[in-house]
Amino acid sequence: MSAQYLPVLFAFMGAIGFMAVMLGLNHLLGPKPKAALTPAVKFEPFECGVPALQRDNRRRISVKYYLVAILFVMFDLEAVLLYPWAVLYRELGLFGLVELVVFLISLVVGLIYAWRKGALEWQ
Amino acid sequence: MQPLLAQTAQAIAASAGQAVAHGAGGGHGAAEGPIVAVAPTVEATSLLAVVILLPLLGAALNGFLGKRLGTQGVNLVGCGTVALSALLSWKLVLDLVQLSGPGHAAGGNFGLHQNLFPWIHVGSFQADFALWLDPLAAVMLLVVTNVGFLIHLYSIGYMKGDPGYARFFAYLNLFLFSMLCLVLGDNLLVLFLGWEGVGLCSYLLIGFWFEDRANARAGKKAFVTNRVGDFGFALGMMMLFAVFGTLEPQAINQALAVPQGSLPATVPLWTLEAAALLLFVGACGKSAQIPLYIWLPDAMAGPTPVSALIHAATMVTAGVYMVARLNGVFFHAEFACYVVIVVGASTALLAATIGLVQNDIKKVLAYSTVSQLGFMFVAMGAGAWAVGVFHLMTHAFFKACLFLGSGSVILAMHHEQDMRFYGGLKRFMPTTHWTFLFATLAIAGIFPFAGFFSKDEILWNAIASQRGGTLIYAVVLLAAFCTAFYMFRILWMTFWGEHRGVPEGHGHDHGAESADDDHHHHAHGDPQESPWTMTVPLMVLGVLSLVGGFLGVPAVLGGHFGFPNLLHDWLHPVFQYSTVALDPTMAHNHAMEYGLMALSLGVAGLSIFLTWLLWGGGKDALRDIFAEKSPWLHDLLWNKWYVDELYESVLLKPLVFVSREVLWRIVDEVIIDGLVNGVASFCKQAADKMGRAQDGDVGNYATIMVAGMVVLLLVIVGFGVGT
Amino acid sequence: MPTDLHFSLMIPELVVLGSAVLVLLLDAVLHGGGPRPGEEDPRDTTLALSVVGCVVAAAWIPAVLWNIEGPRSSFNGLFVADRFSLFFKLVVLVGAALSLLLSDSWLRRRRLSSGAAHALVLFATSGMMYMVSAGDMVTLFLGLEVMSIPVYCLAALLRWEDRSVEAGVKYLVLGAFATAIMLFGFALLYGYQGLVGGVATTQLEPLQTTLMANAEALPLYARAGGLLVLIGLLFKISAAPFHMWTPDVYEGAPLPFVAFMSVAVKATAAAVLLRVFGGPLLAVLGLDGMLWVVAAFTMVVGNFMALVQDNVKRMLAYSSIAHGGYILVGVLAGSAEAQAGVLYYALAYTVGNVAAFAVLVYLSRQGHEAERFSDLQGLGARHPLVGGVMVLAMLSLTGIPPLVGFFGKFVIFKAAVAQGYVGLTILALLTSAVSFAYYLRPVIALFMRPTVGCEVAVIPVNRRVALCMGLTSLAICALGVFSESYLGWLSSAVLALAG
Amino acid sequence: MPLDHLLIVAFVLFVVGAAGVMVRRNLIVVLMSIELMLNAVNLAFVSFSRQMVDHDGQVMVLMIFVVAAVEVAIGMAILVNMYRQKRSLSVDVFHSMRG
Repeated sequence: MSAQYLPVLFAFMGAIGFMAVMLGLNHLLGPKPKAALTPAVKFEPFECGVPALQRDNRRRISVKYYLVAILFVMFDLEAVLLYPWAVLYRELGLFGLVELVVFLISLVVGLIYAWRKGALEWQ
Repeated sequence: MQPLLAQTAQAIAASAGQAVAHGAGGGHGAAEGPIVAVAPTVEATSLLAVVILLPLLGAALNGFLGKRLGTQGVNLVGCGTVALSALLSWKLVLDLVQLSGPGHAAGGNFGLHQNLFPWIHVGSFQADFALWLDPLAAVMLLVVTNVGFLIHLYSIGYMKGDPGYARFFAYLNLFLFSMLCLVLGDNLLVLFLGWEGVGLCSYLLIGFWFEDRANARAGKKAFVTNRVGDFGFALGMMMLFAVFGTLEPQAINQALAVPQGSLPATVPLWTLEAAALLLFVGACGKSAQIPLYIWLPDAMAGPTPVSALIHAATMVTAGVYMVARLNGVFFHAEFACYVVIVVGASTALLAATIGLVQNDIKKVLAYSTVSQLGFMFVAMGAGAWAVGVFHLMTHAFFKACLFLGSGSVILAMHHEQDMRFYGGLKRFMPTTHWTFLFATLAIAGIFPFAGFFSKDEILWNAIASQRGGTLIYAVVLLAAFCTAFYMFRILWMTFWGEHRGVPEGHGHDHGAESADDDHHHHAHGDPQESPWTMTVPLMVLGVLSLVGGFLGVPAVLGGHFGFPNLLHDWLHPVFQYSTVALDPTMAHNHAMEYGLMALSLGVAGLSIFLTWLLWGGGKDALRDIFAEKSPWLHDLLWNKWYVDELYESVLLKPLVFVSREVLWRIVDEVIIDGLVNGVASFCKQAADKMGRAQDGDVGNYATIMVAGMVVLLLVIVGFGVGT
Repeated sequence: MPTDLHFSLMIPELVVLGSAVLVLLLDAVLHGGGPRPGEEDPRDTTLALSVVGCVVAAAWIPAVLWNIEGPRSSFNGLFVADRFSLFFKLVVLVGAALSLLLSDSWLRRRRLSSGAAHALVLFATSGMMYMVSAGDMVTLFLGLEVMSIPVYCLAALLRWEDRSVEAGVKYLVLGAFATAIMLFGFALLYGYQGLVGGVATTQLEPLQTTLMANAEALPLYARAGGLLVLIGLLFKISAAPFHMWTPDVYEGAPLPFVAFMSVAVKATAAAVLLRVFGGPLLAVLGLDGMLWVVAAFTMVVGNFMALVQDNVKRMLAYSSIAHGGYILVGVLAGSAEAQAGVLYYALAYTVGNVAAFAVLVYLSRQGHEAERFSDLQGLGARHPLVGGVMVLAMLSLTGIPPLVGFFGKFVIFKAAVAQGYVGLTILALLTSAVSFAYYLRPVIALFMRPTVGCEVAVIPVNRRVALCMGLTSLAICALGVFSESYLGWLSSAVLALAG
Repeated sequence: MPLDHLLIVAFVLFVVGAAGVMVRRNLIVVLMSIELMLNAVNLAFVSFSRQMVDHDGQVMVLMIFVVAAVEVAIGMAILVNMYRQKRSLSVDVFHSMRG
């Protein structure tokens, strides 16, 4: 039973160990540029495969956007918790309903707070 | 509580299946058949707590409200609480005397006991906050409260006008509280509380004039050195607990009240030896013995009353007291006692030789204290507990008197401590002179002053005890010779001869002390006698230096006249099962005892005669011969045997640098407190090394976490493979 | 309708949560959209509400729950309200209430909206309370996050100050990292429980039973899972080498909340460590050796690094690492006595540390933070009582006999020796001797150094902080002097854990 | 699909995420790496849960989802503040506290 997972563990440790060795070697052997001298390319979003845009081309996004995005992420994902309730709501009956209402009220409190603090106003 | 202890003790004793013999009379007891060690007689009291708490109250009042109380208020609170405490202690000791009367103590130890509150009860471990006053504690109690009171009184004059007046008295009172905890604690934990407390107060008071960096550094040095000792003490305490299951000295002594060599099986001898050695490390720290004595001379940076109270009369004797308290342990730990006696004798001689050439009056007295503590440890190592306690007491009288006298002189000389600028002060300050002379005669061991009796008994025990020997005796006698020499040197240089005075342009480089000059009540000019608050304590202590010795007149002298050895009789119940017998060939050799007595008197006389030759006969040239003929010896003594430098190079440098710098540093006299700096810089370097990882980079932090995780994973995988 | 619901066991948590929500609403209603002229200052209201919430919740525990009859676990084992958890809830609530008292004037001086801060403290407190009551991975994890996320926010509360934001980011990133590691451990243990124990569940107790039953042949992945969970908890208790966040976060975070995080988070982590790994389980998993190493390393690193700091907050951070090491010694020893010692230590550390921070808060004033040792110079002479509290706190943290800190160390070390950890105990003694050196430094700065600049204003009396200092000083002395009855109380709490 | 394979993927994801936290300098990417680790955990839980036909693991997964979102939200909020101050999201600007 246990032996079955031994290779997994070794793979895990091997991966970490390899990484540690490479990082350590890099640290020991590699050149150590100062933060300021690090090539700018290191900060470019190369993952998406598109060449980086010119700096002045980038449109500035209002910080309000982030705030709304953050609020959205939170309220949106809390809804995940509704799924199991939806599956079982017949069995849970009134008790389940009350529980859900309490849960939603706490979300509403958050909403009220955000609203009163002005997080929802675009201006 | 107490009966329970007795049961524990007897259970331990009985577990070996051995009868406990009466140990008091050496070999005689055994012949009389098995006698069970008599359990202590205990009587409850509720006054002990008051004795202790009064100084604490004073400390709190002066500490927190000092500014508002005004000088008079501070005086009243500071001295008043201590005076009350001293009066109460007399009453308690009288109660104790009552208790010793017929019909009460059936031959065993006896004492007053007060349990304040249950303190720690964890599993098998029981420790109450309890106080215990037996004859031994009574001697210390009286010395501490009464000498303490005199020094408080003296401080009124000495500290007059100091900006930290209230703070000074608060510290002093706090010290007294801690010291009383140490003396009266019924278990080692309370004793340890006092032990740490006096250390803290000592640190605070040495650095009292902290504006001067040197003073603060001296405080730190004392603190660090004492921590080394405390560590040993704590370990020793744990060992005792592991063996006996209790921390109460009464119970431990009771359990050990068996003849030497017939320990119960539950108490292996090596544990006692180890515990005794560890405890002695603690005693070395507190009582300034080789190798931990280096802090005491530097501790003279504190105000002079502090030197008198803490660094001469009371705190530094705590180590001696602790050994006496645990006499049962040291009684059986023979090897540890050899260490004690050797260390004590060497310290006595080493410190006395250093004292020969110092010019700072307080430095001489400081080395003298170290040396006298060495004498006490010689007595302890010889197993003559009562003798050591006797010298502790007389030393408290005459050394306090000497320090206070030197303080009086220092004040009159506007904080000049160099004796080369003194001379002829007898004319200006007669009271100080006469009391100082009395105390000097006492410490030099001149009949019939106090020191004669106590020192002579130590010398006798050094040669006649089973744990002593001729070599030890010779060393101690030489130390006694030096003692008389350096003390009379002080007298000649300070009080007798011509007044030299401080030359113009000689800067007061004593830091904060000189800053206080304008506060003093007398103008510059001829030195003046000190006010009555200072001279009265001097006179009292001077008289005590004269008559204090009659409490312990040895049998050979007093026996013929029916004069009992009061102190020995008083302490007999405490030490009866553990006093080491004298060598049988010596024990009754009265002729030898008289002879040795005469020898020591003669040595002291010779020494005094020498000082007269050098300083009194007007032959100044003679003095320089010593320095010229053997400059190496003079340098050696002047530089205190280079011990500070030795520690610096042997103990510290290898920790920091392992390099050829070691040799260079030996001659480097600039760094005197390498101990403190060395430890500190070692820690700093280690921390810097560790701190390099702490570079503020989140990525690196995560990497270190993962590295730690991988290492730990590998560790458990390694274990997994192993098992 | 599910059975096994005992909401009454959860009343303290519900009170704290309820007051948190109320505080939030009050703050939003009274203070929404920024301060307006003439508007009533809501700070007193929210402060009163938060403190009362904590006090009521704390009072409820000894008054009702401690001696309650009947079941002590609820929600099918998700929530356990035994005496053990109740004790830690008390500690956490005491820490929270005291820090709330401290935070008030500090926030006021900065004109910060304190409603949010008070609510965050309360939310974090409720998270801690759930965490110490957790009987299941799910509640443990949720409690952990409900505790951590508000604490991240508290660290970054001064959002216009470089160091505060830096503290928040570091805490968040490393905290989430540690949480992920711990969750992976939980996943492995969950799998093990299902595959070997037969019944798949996230509950802790069946898992412990399974582990104990198979002590002879534990697969590596189960042990690795245990290790990962342990590492997550060690992070929270800031044990080396998982301590790196601590100094930076403590230095950057707002002063009163550092007091809160240092005492409450540590106490909670200690409780969970005991609950999950208490008793022989540590040895069964083969983790005792590594915990030995970690405890030793933690004590050395914490104490030595504390020696060289110039910043009092940073010094206290390293010293808190060191105290974590002493707690680990108790956890490692594992006997009932040692566990009682850990409980004792948690409260001892709480009162000692809060007292120290209270003094710093008291001595901080407009434009002059009491942060470096030099900031404290000479203030002791002017404020002897405040300085006295600092002395008391430092002596207690060092472990000087009559004070509570001594008994904490004493009980733990004694139990460790009894369990055969002599070497570790000697190391602990040595390092606590080292701690003397740095704990004396604030005292020296307060009393034995001249004031820098002579224009030091007399600091006005601050009643709330003074109350906090008074309470903690009293506790430092009283808990030390009357430690006996108190320890008896703790033993019953530990018995709850065992049975 | 056998349990082993799922777990190996989870391990790999976890290690990749951990590596990201350690070496990436951009804090947004660091947060993403943490999400990756949490998803690895989710995968492990779900795999075990599926193997053993049990729901507890899935409950855990739901909770981790939600909490991860909250963490990211808070992280973003703090990072916005950081960007306002330092005009950078690089780890390298954090050197004001050390030692």
